[in-house]
Amino acid sequence: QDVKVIGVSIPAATHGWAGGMNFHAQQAVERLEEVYPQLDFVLATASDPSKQVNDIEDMLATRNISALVVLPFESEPLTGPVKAVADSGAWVTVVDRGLAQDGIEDLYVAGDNPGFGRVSGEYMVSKMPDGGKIVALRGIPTTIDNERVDGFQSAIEGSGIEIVDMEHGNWNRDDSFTVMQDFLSKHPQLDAVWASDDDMAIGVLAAIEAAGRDDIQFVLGGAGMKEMIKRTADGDQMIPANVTYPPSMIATAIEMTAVGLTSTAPVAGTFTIGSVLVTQDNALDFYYPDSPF
Amino acid sequence: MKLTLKQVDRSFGAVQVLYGIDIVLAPGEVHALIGENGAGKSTTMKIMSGYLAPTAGQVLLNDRAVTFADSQAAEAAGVVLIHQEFNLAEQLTVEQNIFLGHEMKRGLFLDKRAMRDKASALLKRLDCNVSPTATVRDISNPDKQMVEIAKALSRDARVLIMDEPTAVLTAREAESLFTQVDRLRESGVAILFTSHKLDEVKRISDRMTILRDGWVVGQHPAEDMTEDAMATAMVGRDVSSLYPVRTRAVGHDKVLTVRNLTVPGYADGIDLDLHDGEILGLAGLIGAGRTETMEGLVGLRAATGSVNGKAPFPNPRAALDAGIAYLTEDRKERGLLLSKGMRENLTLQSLSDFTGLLIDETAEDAALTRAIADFDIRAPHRAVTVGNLSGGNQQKLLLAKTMLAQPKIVIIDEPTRGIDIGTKQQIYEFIHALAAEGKSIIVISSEMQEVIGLSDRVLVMREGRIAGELSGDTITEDRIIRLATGLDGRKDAA
Amino acid sequence: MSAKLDLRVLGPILALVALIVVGALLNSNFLSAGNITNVLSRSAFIGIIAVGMTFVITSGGLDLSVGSMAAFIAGLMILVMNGLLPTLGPGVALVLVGMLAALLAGTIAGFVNGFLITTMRIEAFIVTLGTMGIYRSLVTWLADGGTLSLDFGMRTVIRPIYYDGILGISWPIIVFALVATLGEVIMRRAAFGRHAAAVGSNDQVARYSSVNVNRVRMLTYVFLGILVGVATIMYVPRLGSASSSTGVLWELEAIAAVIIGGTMLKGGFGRVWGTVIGVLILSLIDNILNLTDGVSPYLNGAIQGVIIILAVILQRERKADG
Amino acid sequence: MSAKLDLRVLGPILALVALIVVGALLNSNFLSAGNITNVLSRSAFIGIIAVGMTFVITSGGLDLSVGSMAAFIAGLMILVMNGLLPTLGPGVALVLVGMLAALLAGTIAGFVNGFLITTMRIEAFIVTLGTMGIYRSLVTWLADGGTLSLDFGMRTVIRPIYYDGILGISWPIIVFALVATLGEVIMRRAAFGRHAAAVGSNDQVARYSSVNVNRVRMLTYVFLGILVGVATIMYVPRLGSASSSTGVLWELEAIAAVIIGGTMLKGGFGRVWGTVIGVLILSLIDNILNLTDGVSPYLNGAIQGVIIILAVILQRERKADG
Ligand SMILES: Nc1ncnc2c1ncn2[C@@H]1O[C@H](COP(=O)(O)OP(=O)(O)OP(=O)(O)O)[C@@H](O)[C@H]1O
Ligand SMILES: Nc1ncnc2c1ncn2[C@@H]1O[C@H](COP(=O)(O)OP(=O)(O)OP(=O)(O)O)[C@@H](O)[C@H]1O
Ligand SMILES: O[C@@H]1[C@@H](O)[C@H](O)OC[C@H]1O
Ligand SMILES: [Mg+2]
Ligand SMILES: [Mg+2]
Repeated sequence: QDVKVIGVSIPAATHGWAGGMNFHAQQAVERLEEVYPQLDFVLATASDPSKQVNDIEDMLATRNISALVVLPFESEPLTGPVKAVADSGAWVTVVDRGLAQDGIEDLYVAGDNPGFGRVSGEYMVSKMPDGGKIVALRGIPTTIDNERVDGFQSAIEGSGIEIVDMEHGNWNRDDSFTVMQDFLSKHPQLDAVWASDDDMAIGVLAAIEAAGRDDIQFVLGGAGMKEMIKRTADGDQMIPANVTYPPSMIATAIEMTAVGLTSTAPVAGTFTIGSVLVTQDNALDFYYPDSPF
Repeated sequence: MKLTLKQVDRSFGAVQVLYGIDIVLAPGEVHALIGENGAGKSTTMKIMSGYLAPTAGQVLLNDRAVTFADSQAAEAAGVVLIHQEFNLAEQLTVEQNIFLGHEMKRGLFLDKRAMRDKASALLKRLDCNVSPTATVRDISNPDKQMVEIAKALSRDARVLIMDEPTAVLTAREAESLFTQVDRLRESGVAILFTSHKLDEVKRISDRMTILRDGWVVGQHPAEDMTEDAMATAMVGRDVSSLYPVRTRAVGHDKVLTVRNLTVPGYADGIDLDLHDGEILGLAGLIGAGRTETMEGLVGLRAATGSVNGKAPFPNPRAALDAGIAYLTEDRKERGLLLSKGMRENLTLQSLSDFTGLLIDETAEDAALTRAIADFDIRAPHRAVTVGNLSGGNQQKLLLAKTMLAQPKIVIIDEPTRGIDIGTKQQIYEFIHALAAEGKSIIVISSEMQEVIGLSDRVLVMREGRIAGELSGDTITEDRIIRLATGLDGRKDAA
Repeated sequence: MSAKLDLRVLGPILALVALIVVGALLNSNFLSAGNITNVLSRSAFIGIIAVGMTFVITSGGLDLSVGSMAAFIAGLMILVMNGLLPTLGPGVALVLVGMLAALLAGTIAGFVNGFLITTMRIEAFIVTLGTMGIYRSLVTWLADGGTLSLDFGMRTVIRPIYYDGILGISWPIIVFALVATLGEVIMRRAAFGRHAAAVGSNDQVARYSSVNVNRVRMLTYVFLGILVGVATIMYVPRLGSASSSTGVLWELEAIAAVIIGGTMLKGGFGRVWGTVIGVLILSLIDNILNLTDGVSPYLNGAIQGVIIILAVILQRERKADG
Repeated sequence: MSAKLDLRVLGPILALVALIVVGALLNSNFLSAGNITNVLSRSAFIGIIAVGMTFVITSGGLDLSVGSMAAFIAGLMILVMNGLLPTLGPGVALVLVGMLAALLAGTIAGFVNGFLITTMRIEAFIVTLGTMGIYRSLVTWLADGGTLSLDFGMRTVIRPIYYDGILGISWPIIVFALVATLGEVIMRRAAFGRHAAAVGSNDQVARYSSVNVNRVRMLTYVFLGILVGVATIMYVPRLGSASSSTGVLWELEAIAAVIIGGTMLKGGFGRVWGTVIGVLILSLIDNILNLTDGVSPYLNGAIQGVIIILAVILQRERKADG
């Protein structure tokens, strides 16, 4: 019987969330190769959009892929090349960041970045009904980050919460530690921090702790890193909540693609993985101690 | 074309090195500029050719005052300088160097064939058979000098200035150069040259200017001056007895026994013995492999055979630890760090003697003071960058550096290259003094007189082998040449 | 001597051949026309830049800014084309204007680097590290942190520049081949190539030989800037967008290709055809890693590192003894 | 001559003073003890590494691998401590073992670079570009793409190494000061410093002067490797974790600091105190940008670039005339 090849193209593990996503992709591939002897997987990781396009070209030219699962590094540059794969007749699954053109992919497993920002903002408002001063850390300058920040800003609009400073922490612990130290020097009084990502939250917390500041009531990270979820579950006052953006969505996508390729089950369409608010009440539902993230 | 310097002064910072220099270079005349190391010869020449500007005074071309913005401007006006130190791009080929900045073109492209042919012709005129396609890094020093000369000849100079062009040449090569100089003189080129080899000055020049400490102390037609008179005029004292008399006999203890030393590609089966207090001359034509043999001996090159019954030294440190030091013939590329000061250079080889936990800078300073006195090093000031020392003073510093390591055996490759006659005498005395202390010296020299005047015994090398040994009365110019050229001695030399 | 020379010449070629053999053994499609076209076309960006980098390095310089410069020029080219789209309409004229803008920007960027390095006499490393940060920042700022995208209608017009060609050979390959040939000819057959090597070997000597050292240095940077412009002209049609992640690390790849090809980092000797081989080696490593399973993708970087070092071991000089 | 010398000496100091004045004018907290401690402590990692880099560059070398090396060593140190925690328990002994592991790994890593560069005679640029990829890959692989975190109990034990100190001066600052002082003394007053400068100035001359050139070169890389280990020992206690994003671009920052400080990239002359000033300049730029409003954060990189170039313009040599 014919062996079909599924290509998986994802960004390299350059920061925590992406690392988790890489981990889930590899786990899924290993697991599914066992389950489906008639499937072969090719996994490539790219450090920039151009390299990702190369990877996809190579899969098409040399590996005869029947399906492609792609988490685009960026939407715009990947749109054309992914379209070429779709045009070749292969199945296309897009994950997380959408393409710039509608209707190319067969299946879209979507993360919801504006939603991520909105949920985060709404939580802030609920925690600080009378308003307050916060600082925000942004990710690597990308569309994702822009969407999240926009979502967040519109959610806090008119609430009396004021973002007094915002800098890029680049989804990186060290960068956000540095930025937060300087924010603390600059602003003698703050009420909360929107770290927008759990790696950044770790840097922020370390800076606050070292400065011994007790004006800041809490830090809101995001993406559901296991250590942070654990602290929320344990009732840590500084980390009362989290907003999910599960890196495991890649595994979901690979699995659905495998099912689609090997059965007649209907898997096409859009499958949105919403960003959910995690609090102490539901934290254990989102706690995966075996994941690296 | 006539070039004139009128009342030219030059200072470097606070230090004045030229005072009111007046010189006229006439077309069709060879003018010699002589003087002690540091007298200001190179500086004068650089001013004439646009490399330096005078601090006061004028440069005139055909009696019209000119100001050269840079050397290119001078060259465009027909004034070309051959530097004392090599001025070649090491990674480029001979032909690329000769035509650098003046490439011949056919349309948009280089006319490589024409340049190669012309380069060959120029080199042939100089009896130099180095290949135009050889990389300069890989050719010998004399060949580099010939390339420099070929480069200058290719520029169609009307005024040709040569700063110690023969320092690295053998008598034979120098003779080829002088043939070209004669030709140029006849075609009306004005020529200025300098050399510390006074016989050459006598041989080739029509007039001479003598510099001392930056002042012109005499200008004479060449026929009025004997070599002795020149020496006395330069140095200010009589230097007619150049070579001192030996005061102590050669010892009986062998301090060095070399057997079957082979440096692949350069030397084959070299045997030699050296006694305490002995001065051994190593003669031969350039390219005979003397340098490489000695470099092999002290661990600077891979070599096989035995040295004092053991394998050759693995590196120069080991040789030095055994009391053997080698002083290179190439002071610019191998001898001195030109961008550093005198102190750092002086102590580089013997730094451990100045270092406990830290370097004792006071002791270093004291050593420099002693070296300056012992070797008569004339520097504008103590903090001078070594590259700004005059060529001869660089050589003296190099000698001082080697001696500071207190070797028991010193191998000196071309000890007096570029050294003025007064200092030469000092260096010879120094070598004798070393021998009198019981140290042993090997002198490699392309100056026949030097080998003969200094050595107790002479080994002659030819094509990588020892062609013969001379001692006592048998050390004559004729015998050396016969051995060096293969007329006498081992015929199996390969 | 000659053995040494041969190894330095053969080294990169041997490494390339070895990689091709490995590739062919690993995957039967490796030598397919499709794969070869892919690899060669995508090599063109770094390749075109690396040809210019060969001159810069040969003359003793360095340019760390090329990757960011490419990103910035790509962004600019997109902005210009989007901006003029309403006036000129989506056609060849607009494409030409875009190209012109890219070339002009490249020239100016190269000039700025050259000016700071030659006239202002600042270390090339510092200047281009500085401009690297500046261009990267500017493109991020132009894109407002996101992506600058070419108008979608325009993309179909410009796409053929990357994907089409003549006689089955795609444009990027043709342009790369032309640039490389021109570079090789200039390096070996024009006075400029010699002067660049002379300046890199010993700038004093070059100056004394009537070579206008500053002019030569300046020209190498301008030449490189223009080639960054050319590379960008090939790049924009491929992805139709530019962002802060465009061209990241291209500078290191280009420099690595130059050195793998046998040009000396200290200057004085350059070999354009060697650079081309260096570029192909680097592209093939990526391509081959994509042909195989079984290696953890986390280790790709390690394998690349090992192969780069091995490729250069093949051409190292013998132990120096003199 | 003396005016020129003064400028080369004063240049970096002037740039630093200018930055401090600007910082103090822009924000009143700039000169607070807290902010100064923050900036100096953060500078320590790059600073300690840059001191080692000064020796490497002075002797004519280069090391692009230090950032990845730091990440790898940090990862290793965490793994070793986590692994031995059950045996040794969370205490000083375990911390010492972790430190030892970091120093050992640094020594070996430096030795590997040095070996490939000296004995195998491969360009330092290529070797360290290769090992840069290798270490980065290895730490990603060790961390399974994610983050290696020190056991939580252990973290409290080790934390003081970054955050505590004596007499109000934090450990990283103390260690940085010690390393810098030691480096300065070695560079100026020890035979090794002289030898490094001699090798970088002209390795032939050094060889003919009985200096063991390969040994000196090798030692500079080993010395740098050890200092990367020391920097890592300061780094791990700060956040208790390491990942593939640890130490990214540290190599460029360290090299930039060295050159801003007045050491010559071509080798032959090095100045450790200059490097320290270079490091401080780079840290202060970041700090000031964070303390200031009104500039789009997208443009931070551009401002950094401009200031780096300006800092070096202050100390450029006069126009050479030969
Ligand atoms: N760039 C410079 N800076 C400082 N001093 C210099 C410089 N160039 C030359 N000098 C000094 O000027 C003096 C004259 O040097 P010059 O090279 O002209 O001597 P010279 O007569 O050619 O000696 P030699 O026979 O040794 O070559 C020396 O004391 C030298 O140190
Ligand atoms: N047969 C030859 N033909 C051409 N070049 C040669 C030949 N033999 C040696 N050479 C080159 O000539 C140069 C001088 O050789 P070497 O230094 O051994 O000679 P030497 O006897 O020490 O003479 P000197 O020290 O006076 O230059 C070397 O660099 C070598 O490469
Ligand atoms: O890489 C990004 C991650 O760090 C963020 O938290 O979520 C979205 C991802 O694409
Ligand atoms: Mg002179
Ligand atoms: Mg010799």
